[in-house]
Amino acid sequence: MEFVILLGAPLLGAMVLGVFGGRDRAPEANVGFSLVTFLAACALTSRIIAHGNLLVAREQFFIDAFNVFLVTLTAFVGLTTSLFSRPYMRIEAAHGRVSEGQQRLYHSMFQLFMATMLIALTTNNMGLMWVAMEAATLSTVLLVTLYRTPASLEAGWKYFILCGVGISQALFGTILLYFAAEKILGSEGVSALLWTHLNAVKGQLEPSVLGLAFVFLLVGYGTKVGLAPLHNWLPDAHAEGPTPISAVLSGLLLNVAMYAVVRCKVLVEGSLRSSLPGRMLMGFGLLSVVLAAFFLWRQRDVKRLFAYSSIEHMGIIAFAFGMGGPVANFAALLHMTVHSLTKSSIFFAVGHATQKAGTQIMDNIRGLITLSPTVGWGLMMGTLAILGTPPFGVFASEFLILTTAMKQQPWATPILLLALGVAFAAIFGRVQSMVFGDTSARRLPHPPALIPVFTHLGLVLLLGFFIPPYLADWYRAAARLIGGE
Amino acid sequence: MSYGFASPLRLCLLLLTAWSVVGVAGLVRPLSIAFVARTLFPLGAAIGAALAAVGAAGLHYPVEQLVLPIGLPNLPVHLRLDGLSGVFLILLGAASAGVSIFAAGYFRRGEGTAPGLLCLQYHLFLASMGFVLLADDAYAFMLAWETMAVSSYFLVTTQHRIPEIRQAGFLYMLIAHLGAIAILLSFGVLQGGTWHFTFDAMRAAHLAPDWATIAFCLALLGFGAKAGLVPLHVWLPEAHPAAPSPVSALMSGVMLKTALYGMIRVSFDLMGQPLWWWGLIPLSLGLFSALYGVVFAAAQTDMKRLLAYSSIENVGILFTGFGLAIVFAGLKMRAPAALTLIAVMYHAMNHAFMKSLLFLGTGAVLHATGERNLGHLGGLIHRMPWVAWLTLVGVLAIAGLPPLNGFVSEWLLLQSFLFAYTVPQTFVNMLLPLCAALLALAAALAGYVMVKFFGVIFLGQPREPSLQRAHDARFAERLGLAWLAAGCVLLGFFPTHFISMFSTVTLQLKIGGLPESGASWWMLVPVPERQSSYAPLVFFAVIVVVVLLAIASVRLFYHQRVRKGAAWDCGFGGLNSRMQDTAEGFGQPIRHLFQPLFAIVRELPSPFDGQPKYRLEIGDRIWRALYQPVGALVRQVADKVAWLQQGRIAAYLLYSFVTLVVLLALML
Amino acid sequence: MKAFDWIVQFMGIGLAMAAAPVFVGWVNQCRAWLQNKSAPSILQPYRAIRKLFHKDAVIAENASRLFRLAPYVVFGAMVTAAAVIPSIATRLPFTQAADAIALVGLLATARVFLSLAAMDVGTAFGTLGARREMMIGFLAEPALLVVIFVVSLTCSTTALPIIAERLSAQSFALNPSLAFTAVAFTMVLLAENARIPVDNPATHLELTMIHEALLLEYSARHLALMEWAAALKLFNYACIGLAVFIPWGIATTDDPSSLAVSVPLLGVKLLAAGAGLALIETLSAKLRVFRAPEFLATAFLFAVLGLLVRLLLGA
Amino acid sequence: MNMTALPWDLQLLNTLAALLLLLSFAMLSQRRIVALVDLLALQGALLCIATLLLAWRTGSHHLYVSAALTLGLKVIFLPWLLHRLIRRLGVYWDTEPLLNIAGTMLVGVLVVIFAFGLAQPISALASTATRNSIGIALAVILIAFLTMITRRKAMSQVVGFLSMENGLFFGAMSATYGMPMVVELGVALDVLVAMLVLGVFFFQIREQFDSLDLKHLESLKEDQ
Repeated sequence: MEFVILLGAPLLGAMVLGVFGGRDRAPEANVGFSLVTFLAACALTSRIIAHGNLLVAREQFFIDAFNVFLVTLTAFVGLTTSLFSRPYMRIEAAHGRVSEGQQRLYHSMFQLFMATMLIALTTNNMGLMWVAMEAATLSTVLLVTLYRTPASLEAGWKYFILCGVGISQALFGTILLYFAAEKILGSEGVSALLWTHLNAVKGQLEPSVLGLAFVFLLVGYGTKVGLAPLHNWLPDAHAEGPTPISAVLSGLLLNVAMYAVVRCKVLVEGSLRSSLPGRMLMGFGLLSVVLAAFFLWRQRDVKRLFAYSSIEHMGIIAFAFGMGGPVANFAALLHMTVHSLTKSSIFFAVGHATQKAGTQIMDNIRGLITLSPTVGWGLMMGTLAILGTPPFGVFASEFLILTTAMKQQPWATPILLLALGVAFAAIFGRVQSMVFGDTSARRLPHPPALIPVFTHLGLVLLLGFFIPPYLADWYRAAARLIGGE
Repeated sequence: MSYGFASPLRLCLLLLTAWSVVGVAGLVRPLSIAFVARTLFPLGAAIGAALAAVGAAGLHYPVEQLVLPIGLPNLPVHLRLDGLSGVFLILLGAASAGVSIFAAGYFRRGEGTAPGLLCLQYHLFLASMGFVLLADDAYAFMLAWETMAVSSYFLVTTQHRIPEIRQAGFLYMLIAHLGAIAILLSFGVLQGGTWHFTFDAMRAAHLAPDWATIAFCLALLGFGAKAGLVPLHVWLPEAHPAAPSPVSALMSGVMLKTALYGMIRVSFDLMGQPLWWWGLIPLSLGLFSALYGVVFAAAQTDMKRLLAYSSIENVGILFTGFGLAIVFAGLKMRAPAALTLIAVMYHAMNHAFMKSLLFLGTGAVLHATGERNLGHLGGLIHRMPWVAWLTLVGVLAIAGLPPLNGFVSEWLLLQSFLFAYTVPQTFVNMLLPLCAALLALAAALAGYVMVKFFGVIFLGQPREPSLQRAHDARFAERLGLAWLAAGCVLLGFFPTHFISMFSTVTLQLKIGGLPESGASWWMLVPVPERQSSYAPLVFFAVIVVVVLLAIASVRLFYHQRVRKGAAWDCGFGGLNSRMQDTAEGFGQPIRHLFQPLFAIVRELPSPFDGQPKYRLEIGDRIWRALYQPVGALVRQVADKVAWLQQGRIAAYLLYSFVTLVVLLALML
Repeated sequence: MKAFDWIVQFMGIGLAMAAAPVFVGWVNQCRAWLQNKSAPSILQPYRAIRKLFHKDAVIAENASRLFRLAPYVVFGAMVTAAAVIPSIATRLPFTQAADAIALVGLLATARVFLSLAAMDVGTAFGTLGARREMMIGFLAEPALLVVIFVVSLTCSTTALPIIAERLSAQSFALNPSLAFTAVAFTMVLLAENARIPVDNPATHLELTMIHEALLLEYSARHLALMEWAAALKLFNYACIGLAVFIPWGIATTDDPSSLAVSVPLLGVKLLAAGAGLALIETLSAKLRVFRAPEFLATAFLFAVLGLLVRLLLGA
Repeated sequence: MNMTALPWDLQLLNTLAALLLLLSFAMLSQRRIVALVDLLALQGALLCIATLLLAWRTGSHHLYVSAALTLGLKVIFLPWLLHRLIRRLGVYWDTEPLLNIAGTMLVGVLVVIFAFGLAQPISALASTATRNSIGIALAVILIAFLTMITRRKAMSQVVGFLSMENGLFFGAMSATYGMPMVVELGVALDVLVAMLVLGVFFFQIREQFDSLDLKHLESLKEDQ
């Protein structure tokens, strides 16, 4: 039941807002649908906690510890983002950057996007997961190009082509997976594509095929995760789209893609019985961290800056999943959570900052703390959090990842140390000069929505000090699921 | 074990929480100076004093542990109070009490950050330092450690409108963060296995020598960065002047010591048995820092920078001693190791008081005159006698002059260096005495620096007319200064008591304490078989008596008048304040002697100039030789890397294609 | 502590205070003779001090309390040093209050106060003198410390009386390390006491003077105390040298008879030392101020050589 | 293997596969966009026939459906849409590809060898009669990839994208006689939507840059 609402609400929202999305109450409606989704997610979560895993719709959908917390996270961030986008889009409209039609498009696509992500998370069918991922791309392409500026069109085009091509690779990977599976599970019905069944028989799947399949899947979904060198669409799409979209893109979409990769990794490792997939992930992870760190050094556009930081963090997560083991997996999951919370809150703050300063070029943004202390402190705190300074939760996960790396993969630690140092210098130096100093900027027509920012930061802060037991249990269960024995 | 609620550890926890609460209370009326200064800061000072008392009491209790229900799921926050943390808690509490009292009178309107926020950051800073000392697992330690760094960063950037201060803050934060990662990695090596990050687990874990070495080096890197050990010192002379004086006092007086604490904790407690040759690394680095710092201090013209460099010197001395202690401990020479470690802790304690005192003194001067440049000060002893005389105590102490405290620790350190020739390692036993000589050189140079510091600020003629309007410190400020000065005197006069306190620590660290000497409480005999003794009280008494007798007899026998007259101007007339020696001038012999260390930019006037101009800039060679190249390198690499992303979608597709092909090839 | 020790202690102090100016006078006399001048009376320093005490003091307007306090502190420090150094006997109450290192610290204290006082009035000379004095100080201290190290290696203590006892207990033997060290010590002594070749006590040439520049603003009784303190400093250094390098004859027991030997013996030693000092001063030329580091570096070298020789030969 | 041993329909299938590969080479070398679209349509048609054959051979019904889908979508609708766009936007020619034709061909050949090499183990496992065409499917995909890399016009890149979809479809077909229906439909839907989105895109790009040349889309970059 909750489940139907969970998927139904956003789909319905997409349709409704597709028609009325231009009305001046549309933002509230948007919030409403997101709220319903979130409540459904909470209900679902409590049910999972109560009764354990859940299979619905003839095993087409499967909810376990691993994806249920991602579902809740997604729904939650979706809610806060809709809250944030309420004044944001109003201000944009007031600045005359979006027409009514564009608002309609924005709202309905936002809901659709949420729906696709939720489907991708909850489905048990690898094929359906692929379809949902593709749909997620398609629903956001038009949002990236919302402003119709040349830059945004270019960004959208790159996003479309690169992700489209990538996702096609993933499809081929899925086909190979199916091909390997149908030998054991038979081609009748869809059972050969159901993750639960695959997972049950992963030991018997043909290694050579699954190896190839994994390569295609990794390249395919890895493109959406934004692993270097497949990341090139990411900074453009983040920088040119409206800020709420940047927030959900790097806060949620990347997580979902990473989720897909990990699901596949579980199967493949089970079949290969070798650490090759893990090593591939680690390689991608390190490469992403290092490249992102050096790209960060050259940024002038604030949203690009944080887009690259997302790449860096996805790299860290990939590295952690690649290492495997209970602690690393736990840390990776924790990092997914705190990263999406922190990064979206940063984008909220950045959104208002850019609206205040009227530009995204960092050299022209100064003295936020004097202009609007809340935005300034929000940005400063968020940045410190994302840079892994305690007592924020990001530090907790990085602490675990680095210490584990020191034990299991000591060779990698110098690279990580270097990259983290460079990234820190790059981000902190710029943010500091944006937040501090003197300013001459104008007031905004609508009061900024800072509840989301500080809610997220508060949660991240909490996670740094204290992880609620049931959350911890999820993480442990999920870590075990991913193969953290 | 537990002593009910009143056990020292619980009390410490309570007090640290109280500090945080006081800080948060600052947000109640963030803009009211009166509330914050008259109420909160004195409260914080009281808490500090209480903390010192509790820490002292804790020394007499057995080691106590506590687990809090927060932290990571498999890793709740562990706290532990043992002798080592106790001693450093005393340091933190006692020093911060004085500083807070001073701060109560110090903060005035228009200091950039709102006073309430400042109060929050200030007390969080204090509390986090306390938690660093109590933490008993890697996570809690890092949590407190980084909180300390962040809060102090915000305190440093209080006046963020000034670009230099932003720069300083950035540099400070960056080095602090890198250091923190290094420490973290070192814990990663030390950890007892999956999820075993508690210090107990680390004590239990057995490391291969190579790994232990790596861990030690990482720890040294991390803690050295926080302590300002050359070549990681560059942030220190930038950040300390940038911060408000009470904050500089805390950072220099207390925060640097937490790094020493961490070093001792890791190498003596967590690792158990350090290898003797590890000690040579901190020893050499420390010696170099000591000389480097003091030499640069002598060349400074900004009084707070001067003090910052002097802090580098003292940190150097601390790490020299620390290294020596490791050498002794590694060679199972228990008594010398204990003596050295005691000397180190003693010096840490001393420096906390002296340096805080001096920084607060400069703060008072800064408020009275608005000048930080020594070139515009002078003659303030007439305008602000309180500050001048109280600062003089700190000056004499830090110059290492008996009978004040600075001398005691240096004396102990030299005494322990006298064991050097018994080290059963050739070369080392010949080199160590020379190290002692260099240490003496550093100490003597410190005297030079301090004479410059005090003489140029407080003595002579005022170099600016505006100085005539300087006013003395307020009551609260005087109180703070007096507290710290008293600390210096007590530490100087009653060494035996403090040493017995420190030796409980060395006993707990299984290094062994000092052998019992039959000497009475006022006589310090650290090594009985050597019969070298030092009795500061007698010493002081004799001097005082002689001085009094001299004065009395002069009064008695020769009652001539004392006339006031103009100073001797060699018959030229018109002796004015610009004729006296400047700060640059006073540093000139040092610049001459230690030329190679400096990167000097000099503009000498020619005899024919209309307005002759003289400009002198003293640069840090290490900054140019180490940091600038690294920065340039990163920039170059970034430019190279940027080439990868040239905006052509074809190129991006090619990347994907190549990645795909390569991975497939891997799979073959 | 028996009363006898206290008596001896105060006798020693009194002796030092009385003998110091005479010692200076003797050195000057020898030097004059060596330079074929007609020598001043050996009591000349006394006369100078007495004259100064009877004058009215003139003090610069902007002199602070520190300026007037300093002479007493310096004088006090020197007397204390005299009390700590075992000049005639070793079993003295005060000698335990400080070992050799503490003694160095004490002298440093005096130096710092001297320099601060010199800076107080704020004339060019004062600061210049202070600067040079402190420079000599920080150059001399390491050498002095190594000297102490060598000696404490030999006697495994830094307490002067014990050193004196242990050395005087053993019969005279040729000891290269101690010989080197003695040379180093003598050089330090010259530097610290503002003698040629580092400073010339007999000139007021501003380019070269150190000690005189410090005292330039002082007059009358303050100047007298300062001069007296300077004489005491020289005397103390001489006594340290004697106690460490030629301790034979010093009273190590509590019976008065030993004093009957040690006091005259000390006199003789001092006369010899003074003559030697004068000889060195006559033979050597005044160095430029920036040659002083080299001079003291040489002293340091000697001391280190002594140390290494000691470690190597164990002698 | 000797061709006579195979039943005629399999021979036909293999021929179709070979023709598909040939077509993708043709697309790799084709400059005229109109012709490119026609080739795409032809590829679709071949795909459709192959599907029908398989359906008739295996007698599985969902293959008929997917054949119909292919016919509708890839043979009729998309080409029609593209032609319409071409006419509306007036883009008939692609400029010279980034790499000259001969070079591209050479790379293409290498890619085909690589693909076949990869496919060897898989085909060995495959139970389907069309096992050998897996390698061809892979080759088609990779060559389509190459096509996209070497083109400068948005339109031709899209065509390359679609031929990649064809390759995927053929891969599914030959490896496993097609994916489950749900997935098939989903994929088809996605492709359809993608095309519509693209349509919108083209007009937006056009009105911004009044051309579909990709060189206008190279402003966002790090390499200043």
